[in-house]
Amino acid sequence: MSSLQGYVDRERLMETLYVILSPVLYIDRVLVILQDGRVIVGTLAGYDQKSNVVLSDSKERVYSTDEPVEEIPLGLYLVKGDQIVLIGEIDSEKDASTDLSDVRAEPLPAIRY
Amino acid sequence: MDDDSTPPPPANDAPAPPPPALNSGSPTDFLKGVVGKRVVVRLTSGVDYRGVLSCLDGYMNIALEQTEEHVNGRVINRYGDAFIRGNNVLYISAAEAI
Amino acid sequence: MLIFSVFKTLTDQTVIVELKNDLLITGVLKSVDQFLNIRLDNIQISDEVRHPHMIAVKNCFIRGSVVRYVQIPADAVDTQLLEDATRRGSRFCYKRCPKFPD
Amino acid sequence: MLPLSLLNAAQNKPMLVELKNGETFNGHLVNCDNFMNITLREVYQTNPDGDRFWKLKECYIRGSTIKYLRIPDSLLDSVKDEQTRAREAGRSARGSHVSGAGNRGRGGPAHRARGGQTRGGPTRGRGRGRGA
Amino acid sequence: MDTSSAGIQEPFDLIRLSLNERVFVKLRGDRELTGVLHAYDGHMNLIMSAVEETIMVVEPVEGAPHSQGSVNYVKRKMEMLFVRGDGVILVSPPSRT
Repeated sequence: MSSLQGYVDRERLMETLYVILSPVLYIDRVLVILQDGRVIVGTLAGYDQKSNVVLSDSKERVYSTDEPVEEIPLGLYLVKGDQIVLIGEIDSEKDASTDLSDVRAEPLPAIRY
Repeated sequence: MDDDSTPPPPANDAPAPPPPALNSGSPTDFLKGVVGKRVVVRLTSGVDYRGVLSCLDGYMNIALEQTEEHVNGRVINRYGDAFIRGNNVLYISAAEAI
Repeated sequence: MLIFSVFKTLTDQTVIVELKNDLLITGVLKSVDQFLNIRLDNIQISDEVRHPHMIAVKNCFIRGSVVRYVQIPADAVDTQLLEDATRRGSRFCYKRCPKFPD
Repeated sequence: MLPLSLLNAAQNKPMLVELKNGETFNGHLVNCDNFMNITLREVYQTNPDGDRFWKLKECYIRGSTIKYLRIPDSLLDSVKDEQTRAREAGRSARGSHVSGAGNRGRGGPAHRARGGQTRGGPTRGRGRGRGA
Repeated sequence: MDTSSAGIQEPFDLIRLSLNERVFVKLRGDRELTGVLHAYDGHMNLIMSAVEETIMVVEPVEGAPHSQGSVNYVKRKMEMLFVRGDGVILVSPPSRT
């Protein structure tokens, strides 16, 4: 019984570590695109069958053709599944290496039915 | 918090309504009446399709024959047969006496 | 169910998904579910200059409802098989879509 | 963590709700259900362009019209703590063949939530997909 | 050939009779497709081959209202295509006459 208990404790320890560290180490950061074209980056804290999503430490990236990309901190976000277009896993090195200040682009178009 | 207290069923001992006359009555009677007749199918986009109603199903999907596509009153397309997906349909109206 | 099964046979094939916001995403189809939600790996956005928004994204989940088209490799599909399955399936469809009360 | 568990735990907390048409509602959550229908109290409503405001004592919002909700950050940690404590209580109680502190009544959260006031703590979903 | 004699009891029969035929599909967003139909389901999801897509694009002309903008057609060819059913407005089989 004890080895099983040991395994369970290690499992729970790993899970707690993961939960604490992921926002700090930017693991499991995701990029979510909404139907109105918004781009939100955050830590995927939860989801369900209807792809409703919980994002912690979320930031909205606002794109423009003449100004650098603006990152607006938003905190804890619960996004409805039917509003989501796409959820992308962020490759944190690639993200860190791209300098947002010299990116210029149109905001993404909204979904047109 | 008990959710078994659904409202009591309404008393329905009123006499059953008289059988509907042939062409008045429910929309279903109207639709049964226009099958095989010329109809106008208007979509939510405002485009009209005129043709002979071949058949339709529970989703209001429609099969039309000799179909003309009318936009702002002008015929812009003709199709021998046409399947129209029900979710786009705004209304169906009879184009000839039923 | 039929189209879902077709997509399941296409896993690990490269496909181009066109979204209803006109984004074109090329990637390897990794999985699909009954809502036709799609998971793509090693994605590449066409016209990345105009759409730099997802440069740091390698794998993504796409909701089925926002898909307009999926371009699939022609050699990955047996059209004869598809037609027969559809004809057989269409009898199944009679039971599924409600009949007009006759 | 289930989004609905987080929402249930956010009762009486301030939050911002944006609808699909862009209107926003700032208020404290009174109640919510599994379709994400919610009622808010002391509400500031803003129109999509953000140039007109209304103050409402209480309002009901249908889940299907919601785009997203913004919830105080602190809530995430408090819900996680509660869930770990609930798991702890569950594990320690398991020795005496009593199922965990979670709901044991008939039926899963969906059944209880209809019209009823769900308990403040997160309803522990007991089977997959019972919540929908 | 009048379709009622061809055993059309259900609108979907029209589509079933078009399998392996070149069909015309009208989609939301001013898009039209022609292509050979190989599969469909109850949602009107389609799988077609040898597809040509035509998009009607209205370029606003300075001063003219939107409806009088210059119209041009963008065409695109695709070998094998899945089309999501919720965008489909109309499907027309090749004329039978």
